[in-house]
Amino acid sequence: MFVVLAIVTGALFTCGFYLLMQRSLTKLILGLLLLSHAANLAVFLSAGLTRSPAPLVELGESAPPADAADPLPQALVLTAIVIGFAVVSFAAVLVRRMGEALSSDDLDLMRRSDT
Amino acid sequence: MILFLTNLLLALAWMAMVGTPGWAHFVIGFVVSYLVLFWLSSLTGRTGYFRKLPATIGFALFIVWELILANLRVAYDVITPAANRSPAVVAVPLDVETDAEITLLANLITLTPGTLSLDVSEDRKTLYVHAMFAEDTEEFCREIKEGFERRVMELLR
Amino acid sequence: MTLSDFPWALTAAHTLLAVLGAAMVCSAVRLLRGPSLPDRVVALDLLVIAAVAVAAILAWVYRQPALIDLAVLLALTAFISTVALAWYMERSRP
Amino acid sequence: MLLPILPIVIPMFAAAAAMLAWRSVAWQRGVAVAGMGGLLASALALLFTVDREGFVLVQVGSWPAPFGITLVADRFSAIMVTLAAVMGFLVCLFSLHEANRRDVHRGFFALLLVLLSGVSGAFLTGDLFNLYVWFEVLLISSFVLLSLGGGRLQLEGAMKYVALNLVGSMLFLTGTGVLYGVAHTLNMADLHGAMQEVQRQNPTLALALAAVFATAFSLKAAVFPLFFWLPASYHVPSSGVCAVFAAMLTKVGVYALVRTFTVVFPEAAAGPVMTAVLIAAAVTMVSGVLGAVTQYEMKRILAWHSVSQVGYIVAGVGLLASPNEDVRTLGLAATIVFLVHHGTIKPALFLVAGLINRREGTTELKPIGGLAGAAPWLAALFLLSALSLAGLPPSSGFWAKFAVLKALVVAQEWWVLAAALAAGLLTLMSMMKIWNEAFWKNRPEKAEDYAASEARPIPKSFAAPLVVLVILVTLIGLWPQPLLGYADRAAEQLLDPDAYVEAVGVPRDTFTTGATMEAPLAKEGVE
Amino acid sequence: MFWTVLGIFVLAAVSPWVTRRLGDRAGWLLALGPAAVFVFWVTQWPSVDAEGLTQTLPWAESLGVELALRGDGLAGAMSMLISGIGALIVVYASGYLHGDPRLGKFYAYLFVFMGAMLGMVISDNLVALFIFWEMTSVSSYLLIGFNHHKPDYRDAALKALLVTGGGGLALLAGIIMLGGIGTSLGLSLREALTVSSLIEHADAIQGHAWFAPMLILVLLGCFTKSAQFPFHFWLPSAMAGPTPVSAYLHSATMVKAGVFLLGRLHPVVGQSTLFAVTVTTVGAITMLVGAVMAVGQRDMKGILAYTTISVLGTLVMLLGLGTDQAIEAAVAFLFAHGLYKAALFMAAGNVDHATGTRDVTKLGGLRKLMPWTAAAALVASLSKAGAPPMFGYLGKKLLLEAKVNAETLNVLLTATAVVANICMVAVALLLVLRPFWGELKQTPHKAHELPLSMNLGPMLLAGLGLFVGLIPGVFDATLGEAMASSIYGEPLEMKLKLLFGLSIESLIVVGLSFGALGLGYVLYRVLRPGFSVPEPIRALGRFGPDRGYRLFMEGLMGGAAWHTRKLQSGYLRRYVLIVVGAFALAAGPLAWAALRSGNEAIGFGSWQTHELILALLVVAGAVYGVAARSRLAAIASIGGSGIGLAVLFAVSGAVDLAITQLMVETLLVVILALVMLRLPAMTAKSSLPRRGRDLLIAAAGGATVTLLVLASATVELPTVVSDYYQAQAVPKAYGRNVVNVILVDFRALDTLGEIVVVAVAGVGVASLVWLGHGRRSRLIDKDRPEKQGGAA
Amino acid sequence: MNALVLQTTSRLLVLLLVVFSVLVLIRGHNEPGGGFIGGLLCALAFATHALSFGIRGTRRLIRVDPHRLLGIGLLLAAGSGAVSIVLGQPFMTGQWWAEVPGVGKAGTVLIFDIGVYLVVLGAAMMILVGLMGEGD
Amino acid sequence: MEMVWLISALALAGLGTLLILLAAVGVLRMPDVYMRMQVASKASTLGAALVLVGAAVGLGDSPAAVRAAVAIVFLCITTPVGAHLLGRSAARKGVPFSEETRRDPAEFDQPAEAE
Ligand code: NA
Ligand code: NA
Repeated sequence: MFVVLAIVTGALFTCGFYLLMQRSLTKLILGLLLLSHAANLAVFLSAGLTRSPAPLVELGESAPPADAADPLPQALVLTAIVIGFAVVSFAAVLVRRMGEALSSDDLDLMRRSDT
Repeated sequence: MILFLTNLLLALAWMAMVGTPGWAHFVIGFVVSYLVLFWLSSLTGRTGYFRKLPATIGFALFIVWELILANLRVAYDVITPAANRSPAVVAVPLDVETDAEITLLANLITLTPGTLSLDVSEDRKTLYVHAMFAEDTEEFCREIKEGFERRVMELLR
Repeated sequence: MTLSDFPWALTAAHTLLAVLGAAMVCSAVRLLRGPSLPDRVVALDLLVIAAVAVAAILAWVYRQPALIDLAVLLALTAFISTVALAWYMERSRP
Repeated sequence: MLLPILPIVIPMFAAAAAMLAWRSVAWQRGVAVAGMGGLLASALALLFTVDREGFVLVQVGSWPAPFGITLVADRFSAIMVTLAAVMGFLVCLFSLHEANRRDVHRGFFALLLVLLSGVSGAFLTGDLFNLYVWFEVLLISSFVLLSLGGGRLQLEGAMKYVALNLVGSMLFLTGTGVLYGVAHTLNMADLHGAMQEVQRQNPTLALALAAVFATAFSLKAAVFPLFFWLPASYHVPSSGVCAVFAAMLTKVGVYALVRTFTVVFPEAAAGPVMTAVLIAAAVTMVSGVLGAVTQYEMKRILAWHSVSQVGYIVAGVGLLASPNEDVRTLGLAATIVFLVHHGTIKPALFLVAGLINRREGTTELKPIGGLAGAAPWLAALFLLSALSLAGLPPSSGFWAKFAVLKALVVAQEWWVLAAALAAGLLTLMSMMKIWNEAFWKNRPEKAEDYAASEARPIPKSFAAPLVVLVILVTLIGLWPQPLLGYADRAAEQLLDPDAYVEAVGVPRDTFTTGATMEAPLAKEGVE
Repeated sequence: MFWTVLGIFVLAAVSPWVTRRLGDRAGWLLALGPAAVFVFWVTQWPSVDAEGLTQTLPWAESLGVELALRGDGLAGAMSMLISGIGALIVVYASGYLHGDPRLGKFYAYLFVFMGAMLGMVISDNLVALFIFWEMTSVSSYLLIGFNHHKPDYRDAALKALLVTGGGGLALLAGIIMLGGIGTSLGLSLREALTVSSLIEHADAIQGHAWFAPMLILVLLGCFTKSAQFPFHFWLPSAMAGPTPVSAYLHSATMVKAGVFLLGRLHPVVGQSTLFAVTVTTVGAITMLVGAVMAVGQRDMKGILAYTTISVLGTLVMLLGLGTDQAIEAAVAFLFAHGLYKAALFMAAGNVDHATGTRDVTKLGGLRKLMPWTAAAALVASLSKAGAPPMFGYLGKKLLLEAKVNAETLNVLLTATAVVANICMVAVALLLVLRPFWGELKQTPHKAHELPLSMNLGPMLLAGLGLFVGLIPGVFDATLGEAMASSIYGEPLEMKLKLLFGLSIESLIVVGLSFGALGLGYVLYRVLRPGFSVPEPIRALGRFGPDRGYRLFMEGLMGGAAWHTRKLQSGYLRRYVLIVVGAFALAAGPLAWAALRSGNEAIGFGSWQTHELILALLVVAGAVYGVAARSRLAAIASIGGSGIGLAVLFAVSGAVDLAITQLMVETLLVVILALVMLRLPAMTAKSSLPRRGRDLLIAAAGGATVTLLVLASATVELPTVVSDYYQAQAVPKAYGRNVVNVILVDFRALDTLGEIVVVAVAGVGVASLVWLGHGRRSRLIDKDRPEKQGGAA
Repeated sequence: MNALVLQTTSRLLVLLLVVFSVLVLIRGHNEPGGGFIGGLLCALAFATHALSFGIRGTRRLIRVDPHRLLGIGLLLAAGSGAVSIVLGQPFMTGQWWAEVPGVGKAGTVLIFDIGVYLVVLGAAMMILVGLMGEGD
Repeated sequence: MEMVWLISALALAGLGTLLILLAAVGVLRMPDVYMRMQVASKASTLGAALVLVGAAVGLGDSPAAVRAAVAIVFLCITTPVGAHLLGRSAARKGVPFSEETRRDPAEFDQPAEAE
């Protein structure tokens, strides 16, 4: 499963990167979203994939079950998810503004800040 | 409805405060809050709820039964080729009036397999229903009005 | 009593998971094929319902009631997405 | 125990206060000045303490390293925090004039404070994932600041900025995840030991990880060929914001590069990667300045120069590739000097642009002119700053460039040296273009429609932050030894990762597979 | 000694103020500053002559830089030249810029220059020397462009700055290399950058591997500064500056900085063949080119500029020869030139000032109207022509002697010198006879005699030239000898003689001198009637280095524009392509290699059907999101992919994570739906091949990540940190959800940063779309032209 | 969206979800949940409300300015960390006070989580208000 | 006894799973969006509810049961509303009915567009 999910990660990155390389504002924002997913999965996966219960301590116990999943990567990914959410939603609103200003979805029209 | 919800919420809150979710706590919470709401009914100003709790239970059982029955019919239809379907959009005239009544009725219709409430007219007098097995629309209308609508009115009035 | 005490039961549970997977695939096909937006939303809805069932069975398999919370939230998710997409459909120019 | 957290928390509190009272412009201004003042004071206190004691640490939450997040202030981070604080404070004062009511209502000061908080966090944290978080804090606040103007140009710039920087962030995050998957720790001091072990077990993996981080941080630092976001966006916000960006954004990337490649990655893995970085740095110097000479708008010119200057800064980092300890020290010291120089001079130039904009209504060079006669003080301030940027003596720029060139000569990196020299000349040319167009050329008879037809006077208090900045830069130029000496000490400290590890107090000595963390560590913890 | 420099800088700072208070009279007061410096050096001369003054002040020790000052013969003599002529120029400028409100600024620039020049000549530390050197370039830039309203003048200033600045950079590199050589010889960094200590290791330095490149770099600095061929072209353009500037910077002092540095370093590098060959050759060519080009000019200042180039070439050539005689000649010639050229420039300035033109063909007969100027010009011109009994004659005689006595190529060198001298004579005559003699011509202004301030300088300097020529003893035994000794590195005895001995050499020399005078007169007569510039000379002007500079600048601009257009194209997609490509290139192969070299082979691990299906779902959703034509379909399918991901997390024991992912996904679907509502339809598409390329690069990036993730499994270190969290969550942090305990306690700082991110996103959205006052305001001003600098 | 059925349902749902979100927040230290999840849940509840009744109605319902929510949340979160500074311990050292029934041990960490909740809620509301504000 | 619980749990979950599969097949096979909605919205609700009950029975402890109950209530509230909403939007947007569908009230062909 590890290898499968590693390939899934790569596929998500590929899709994200590809979307960013297109001309459409919409695709841009979807690409950012996918990239964020992809990176989260990469972090989650690298830390080691287990098919195990969540790191929750039963009432009365002092530690989670011995085979519980590693909690740290979960915390990291959770943080990353929320950060990704924040950034992507702001980017989404920006994209909307951009689309309104341009009256177009075409990123190729957005060259004024560079040239 | 609101009161029932309040009751339910209070029960949940009870359970949460106890700290461990469990049947016992929930039941205790529910009973306690039921009593409290009954005692303080002047605060809320409606008493029907307490009479209707038994009716509600009966209503729920009726729904479950309808659900199971009709599910089987849909299942059958999914498996077999499109032979005995006769889909239609039916306009059902409404006697129910309040938001809660209309909503409950619409949801019931939707929840029942074979029928799907599509829209409520602007004047709230007509409910449009999509039905999968309505050979006779008149008959269909009547079934709805005498089945669901009657029970809804019984429950909420 | 745990599922893992009964290998056949565990296998059965995994079979159920696989069947749910198949249901997900069916929904996914509809999700991809459309053709109309409501079609896709219906499919997405069903996908999530299947996920609810997966979560429920996993809760059983892993003995982790917390996963049922996930099921609740999944249902909520499906609802809110539906509302949002319906909202979109009504607002968007035809 | 307190000092390293203050530069993070003080602006954060101030930002929260500003958000609470977001309807009151006066309150937000007051809170911002107070917050920046507090930041400056704490940063200076930190600087002096660190220079005296070497390291100042906080184990956040009292959790011991490597379990909790450790804030580590060494000389390098302290000077960077101080630089950020000085710029934040001055730009805040500048923005009291520049940011209008609309901007303030939209959260300008809160964003500025958050940006500074994030920058301080990035400089002070000793934890790799925490570094990512602070990167994101400053990314999103800069992102919002960029788009604050709301014009099409701002939106475009912000769009490109965020898309590319987010790609960088994702690479950073992925790298961090993979690194955690390998080392199972995030504390940089702990990672130092862990990576040595990784280097032993699978040296190529260490190298690959180093390459990922180098790519991610090079993007943040705007190194060729990853700098596109910078020229696309640096010029679009108001000048005060430009100034903060110029002072901080790329610097954080460079900082991260230096930090990880001195502490985390073992020399054997860092060396080859840094060689590539050095080459990229050389190209960056030239490429940036070539971009600058094509522009005819002051802020765009300055933005391109930022790219070029990053080349100089990163060249010093690239010298970490050298096996020669002296070269590495020289390189890092040069980097630090250059960071401070560029972090002061570029904001100064952007503030000049802001004053020109205030006076003329534009920073386009074609429709303006005659400022040498009309605004002699502004001319003097610009000239001093511009010559410093071009590295002409006696200015901070000269010492910075001299330090870099010296390091390159000692390292015998002749091609990079040639690039540095060529870029220096072109920088001079480009600065003199601004001088020629804005200051020496007569003001065109028929001002184009977007230039203000009437020049507006510049209030003294508006220019005050710039004056302070230029005085600061000039003082560094005339009396560079305190900075140079500090940079030497900081570079030596950076090149002694063992001291860092010891200071953080990571108490394990084995990383071999199968070894578990025995008592006292796992069982005891706090107290 | 340092106060001489510092004092002049202080003078620069106060001069605008003084000038504002005193007006034109300020010149006389301010001139007291350089005069005081001059007097200082005169009074200090005995000790300078003996062992030299030294003074050391700390500066930037870390970089081996200190203000090591050494007032030896060279420094002292140069200082006297700078301060002496400087004082006269200050006075002159007050007349020349009479009534100009910018006079104060002019003085400020001038004094910065003067201070830098004085600092440079007394610096023993090479970096300090360089710092002053560059300051002269900058102040020269400001002075050349003083009349900056004219585009040509601005260009001229920039040209001068770029050429000398570029040379300066080379010089800096050379200096650093010299420092490197020094440290490799065991010197401390400070010593390695100090000339006086380098002198002791001259042989070792010349044997060092870096010597040749170092020397070339240093020479580049000297040649550009002293306008040597092919870098001479900036100097004629620099005549755009006001005449006092031309007189002071571009003939008497600054352009001699290169010569000075050659002299300063002569003891260190002068013995090498490379030095001798390069310097002699370049000097000779410059001498010839300058002289020939001077013939073609009509502008008095242009003529003077080219003759200056020629003289500078001569001086450089002499230093290249490096014999005691040559160095003595150089010293004498340097001073002679300083005196007469400054005088001539001021005279030309007077003519310009009085008549409004400097074109010699338009001038004539001014002798009657401007007798003082004419007299000064005549005397100075004679010195320039090398006619006895002028100082110039002494210089020329010594020069010819040196060439005749040169070890190699003496005939060629001598011939060149003679040709150059012929030209010099011709233009000297042109300069004085044309404007001042003959018939009075119509000029833009009616000529008139000028005030004392403007005549004092030329008169005094011209007179001094005559005085030294008559009594060479005032120069040779004092300034000349000390200076020559400093350059030569060993004590020399210098004796200038107006009369000649009876040796063969001196006869030849005298013969050549007088021959050149005669032929020069002939040339003057030949040129006189039509005054058409000979074609070859014009061609030299057209195809010369000036044109090269122009072409280079054009090429540079074109190249830069091309580079920027290609690189910073404005297409975000291209940027992403490059970034992803760079990432794949940098990390991909390494990740692959790391995976291959890992000790443990990675198996597939176990998998279950539902997991596989989930994985498939995640990918399918993403892929469909890429391919979908409808935006909502894309959002829905990517949302589906996200939900699949959430379930995958749940399957792997991450409930909190799954829930968070789920809710974030839902909220994002809502947000995206809201966003899409206002977004124009998705229409734009790249061409098919381009999309193929994009996919390829994107896949490379994706594959890199896959490989990295896989490679991460090849090394497994102990999970101590996680173990600690699991063990301590309940006892120490009182929480049973370890993930939450990490988030709010163990690593709460992450969370703090994270909520800041979230808060800022909220503020950002509000700032973009919602102004919070219930009224809409125009966010996008479509019809307003782009205005830079957002807030105003 | 003026759909009667939806509006009626969402009235109920909002109440339910908000209570649930608080529950999730409070028990987050021991069960799945916490400030993030709670805040997101609450935001989703209001999102539903906004989609059914329009954002103006939702703003009236919430009454608190989202900016304020952000400010208060940040102050709570950062302030809970600063408590330990006042007590002379490193930033964010947990201070534990009392065992509260149904909650577990209460202390600065819970306050921190409440801060997280408020910030997430506030930001999500700002985004929603921002995006829907002009549609009405 | 345990065995009985286990088997009944499996039976419940199995039935639910089957219903969900049916719904999925129906969604795939039904000719128009309305009929797909019909199939999806109820078969799945009942199916998921059954699976939840099955899981609760299988887990056999009260927290699980409470949670399952909450989940079922939730599903029963949200699914019909969602389906209704979707049907409404589809009809209003004019998503076509299958040809066999009779439209009794003619006015429904021109759905009220005015809001
Ligand atoms: Na690993
Ligand atoms: Na939390």
